[in-house]
Amino acid sequence: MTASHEIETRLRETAERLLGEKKVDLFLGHEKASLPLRTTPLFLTVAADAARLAWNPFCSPNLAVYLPRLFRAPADAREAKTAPPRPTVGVVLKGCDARSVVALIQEHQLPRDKLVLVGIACPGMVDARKAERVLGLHEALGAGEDAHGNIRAVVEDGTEVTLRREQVLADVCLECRAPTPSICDIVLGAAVEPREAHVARRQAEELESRPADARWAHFQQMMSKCIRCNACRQACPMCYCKDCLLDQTRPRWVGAGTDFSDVAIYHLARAFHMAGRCTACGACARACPMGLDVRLLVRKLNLEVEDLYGYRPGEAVDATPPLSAFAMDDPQEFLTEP
Amino acid sequence: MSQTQIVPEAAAPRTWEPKVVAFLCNWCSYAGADLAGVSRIQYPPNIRIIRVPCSGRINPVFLLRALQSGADAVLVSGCHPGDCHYISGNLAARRKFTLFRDLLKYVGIEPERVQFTWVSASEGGRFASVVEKVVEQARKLGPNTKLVKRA
Amino acid sequence: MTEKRIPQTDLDRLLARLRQRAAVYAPAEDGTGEVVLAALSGKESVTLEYRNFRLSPKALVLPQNQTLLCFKDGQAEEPRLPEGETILFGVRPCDARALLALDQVFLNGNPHDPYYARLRSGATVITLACARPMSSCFCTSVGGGPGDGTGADVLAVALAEDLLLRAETSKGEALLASLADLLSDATPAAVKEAQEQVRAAEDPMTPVKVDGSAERLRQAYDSPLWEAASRKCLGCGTCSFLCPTCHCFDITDEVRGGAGRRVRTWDCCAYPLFTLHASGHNPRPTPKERWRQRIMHKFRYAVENFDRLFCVGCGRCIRHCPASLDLRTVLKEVGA
Amino acid sequence: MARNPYLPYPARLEETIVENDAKDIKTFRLAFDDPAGAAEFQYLPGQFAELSLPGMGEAPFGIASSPTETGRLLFSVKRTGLFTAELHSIEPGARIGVRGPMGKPFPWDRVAGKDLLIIGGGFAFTTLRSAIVYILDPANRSRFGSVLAVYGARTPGELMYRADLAAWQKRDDIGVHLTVDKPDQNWTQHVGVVTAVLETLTPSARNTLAIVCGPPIMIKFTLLTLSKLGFSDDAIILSLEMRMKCGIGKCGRCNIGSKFVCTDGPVFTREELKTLPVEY
Repeated sequence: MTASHEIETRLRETAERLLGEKKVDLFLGHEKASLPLRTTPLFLTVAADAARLAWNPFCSPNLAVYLPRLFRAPADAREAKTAPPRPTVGVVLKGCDARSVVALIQEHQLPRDKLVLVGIACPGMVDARKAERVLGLHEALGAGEDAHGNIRAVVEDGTEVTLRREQVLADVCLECRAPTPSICDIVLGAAVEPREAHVARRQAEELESRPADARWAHFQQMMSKCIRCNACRQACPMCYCKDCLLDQTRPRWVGAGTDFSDVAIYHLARAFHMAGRCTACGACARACPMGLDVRLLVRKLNLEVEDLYGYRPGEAVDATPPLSAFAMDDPQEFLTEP
Repeated sequence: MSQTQIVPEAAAPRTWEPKVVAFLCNWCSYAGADLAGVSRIQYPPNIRIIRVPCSGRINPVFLLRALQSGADAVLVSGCHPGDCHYISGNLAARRKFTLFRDLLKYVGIEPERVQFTWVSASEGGRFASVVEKVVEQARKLGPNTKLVKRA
Repeated sequence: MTEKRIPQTDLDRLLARLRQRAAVYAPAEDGTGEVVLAALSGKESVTLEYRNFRLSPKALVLPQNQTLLCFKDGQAEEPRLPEGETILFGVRPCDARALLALDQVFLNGNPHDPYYARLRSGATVITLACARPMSSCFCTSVGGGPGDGTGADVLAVALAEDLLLRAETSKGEALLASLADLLSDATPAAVKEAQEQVRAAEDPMTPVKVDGSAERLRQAYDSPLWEAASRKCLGCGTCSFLCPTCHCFDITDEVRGGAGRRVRTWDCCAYPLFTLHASGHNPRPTPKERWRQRIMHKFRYAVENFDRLFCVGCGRCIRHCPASLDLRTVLKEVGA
Repeated sequence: MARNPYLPYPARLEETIVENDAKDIKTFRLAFDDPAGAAEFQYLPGQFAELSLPGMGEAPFGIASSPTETGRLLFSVKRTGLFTAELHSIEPGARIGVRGPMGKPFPWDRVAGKDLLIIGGGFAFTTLRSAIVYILDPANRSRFGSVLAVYGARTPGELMYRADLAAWQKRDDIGVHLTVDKPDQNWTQHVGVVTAVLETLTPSARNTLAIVCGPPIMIKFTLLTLSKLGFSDDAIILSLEMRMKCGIGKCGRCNIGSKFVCTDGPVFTREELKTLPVEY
């Protein structure tokens, strides 16, 4: 594992060069946020600002979410004529972010030739909420990484608390099967070993082993905290539809409030739309202000997709997503026969 | 489908009869249902038919919406593989429905509440027996309580 | 006004007593390790060890879903208004202060909102002063403070052993009078201890300059900073839904066969549909206009209309923003 | 106790009148179920109301009738979205709720004693019809000076209220100029945009207020012409449209800066609008 600060230095040099040599018009990375344990997305256009770029255990935002909108053609034909030419964009990608970019290219949302992909082999990112839970009533006023990759947090009275990295990594990182980005133009840092890929399967099997009513109770208990703020959808790089079915009013498919049937349909529909498309970046769970692990359903669907159609999202730009394809002999045992 | 055309409220349990919303593709299954009627084949009257151009047109949200609006089960029927009027709409639908059924099962909704089948324009008898089976299973399951929205 | 005191060991007795007259909401652990403002049934163990709740208490006066009308055979009828009284114990000063902003919208001016009015008039607020604000807190910059009693009927301060109680309104006075047998007069030393605690809490808070924000934001309306700040915005509703003063709502009908209801639900100005006309025209077409609207509403329009900031400095929008956007940064940039 | 502001007055659809050749604009004549409701619903031209259909929600529309037309409550609606499509499909006798009146009317106190220039375009003539009928009422006419109206549409078939227009053109206490972009063979009146007509008529700005309602592009050019004619910003009155829900200044979506279109508008002078952000 290459030390974060080394990568950070090389990242800054890379961005400075790309912007300075006009290889990119815009460079997307992470920057120190106003609160510790977090970073905030940075849109760089000037080489001199490259020193603002950060690479540390808090770079969890998936920057792929910002890319499709940079390349979206204006809906109005007249506007399209006067629209500026499409920019060339450099972007920092972790393993999961790179999978999102692959999937977006597959779905024709991104032009590969307008992207300079700077991949960083990712040792996993800290879940700020997990860290805050560990700190309890204390608040981190500053946070960093020690030589072993553990997290040092400075709390109110100046005391330094060390949090074991594994203890505060995001759940999604603990099951990352491809932490090293695949399709990048530039890769920083030595490759990182894949994680425990079977966690998702074990958890799904555990839930499946329970009776139907217990499964429903679990789903209900978890999702009844949902406040329908749409953060999970908005944070998802694969949710780029201009008009979401769940927002439509002619007709309205899902009620606007927090009646549980509406909440359930919202999450079922969202998960279903992600089946075979979700690149397991965890942006949805990270965005949820209620701290719900909204990955629950789509993780299961992705396992099904893998088992039935042998497909894993975000691995190859030339693969056809399974729900855009079919085979004459696809399984159909579930059909109702008279 | 306009918002006002929604299945009426569930009746009292004593007189409860399952309500099944069937989404039938225009080219095969709807014609199959028509044939069942023309041939005077008896089947349970618990079914409400919505005609769609192709089983591939159905977004699973339609099925969720039907269940939320008080349907006790939904049935989707399209052309047999190879017979789709649009070549492959039913094959794309087959993948969707495979996953959708698994999803519902995973959260604890009885998979028998959403059923899928193929019925051709010449299979009036098959249509009637599928409906009979779906209604029978819905009756066994009892009223849909999990997804239905209470006023 | 005299301060009263009750030993913290008697807190359960106090709450049990309050439960005899009203539905009581108080800080309690929710089973996942998080302290929430929970409806007490008597089984919960109430705690005073928390910074602030994830959700503001606004839902108790402005529920996320509220029936405005019932329909029967296509006829609209008024729904029955909720009955009974509520006591909100342990609300933080910022959130109590926010209630006054909501009052301004729903009660002051004509016509007033009967649904809000009913819940609000039935609510008694017992604020608990903050001993340890967080780094995202900036209440002192927007007129409040960790010991601010604005919006409270009773202000409580948790001392080492006692809970100090001071009535802030006549409603609060009546409440304390009804509990007289549980309370005793606070000593001057206790009052002093409370004052020192509040001062100590204020100290570490970094000030954000908001005075004159209305005028400065007026001048900054066309500033390029809106474009820059909103680029990160994902357009989710986290900030609005967690905000104790955000109150914009949607109205939708849920009707089956002529029967059903008209419901109001929380809405958010970050959503493109919020202002989309039926014709397809949208007066706030991009995140830039929408993000600007949110800041302008809180720090300029509300000041122009009500002479009040619609921000109480609770910091929820900062802490929970998935893109870590910080409105303090923007306020700093406009010099507001 | 004050009436619940979210509760509509129950009414019924009495009659539907198709206004244009495209048949996508209809005028709906409503009658309140309860005479008390009718008595409480006191409005002036320029105000609007929310129409309500159970299950379809509500939408705001300018009131097209004049309070002087006792017993006639008119709304002219173009079929655009979900609600308006449903409204266009209901039959006389159907129930409909009316919530209002809402917003500020045209500034009738200021208009008194002045000459009036009324400029309308396309389907935005509804509250202007209300205003003209109000002014021409024998009880009101003497309060105002001369009245000149210019109304333009794309084709003759798109002009609304054709019977009213014909009747007004026969009167000598109002000048009514109609213009179309694309005339048909029977058209004998002006051809061209309203600004062209204004430039030939050159109405005086002296002691005159102008009320302008129309599509954004018409407004834009009309304002330029009016300035050229010497109309001050304070003498130009406009009416805005905005997505609305509550109509009573609470739901927070129809604001332009610190003003709410539902309660501070929909009628604004150009001078007032110049102080507001261009978010409309």
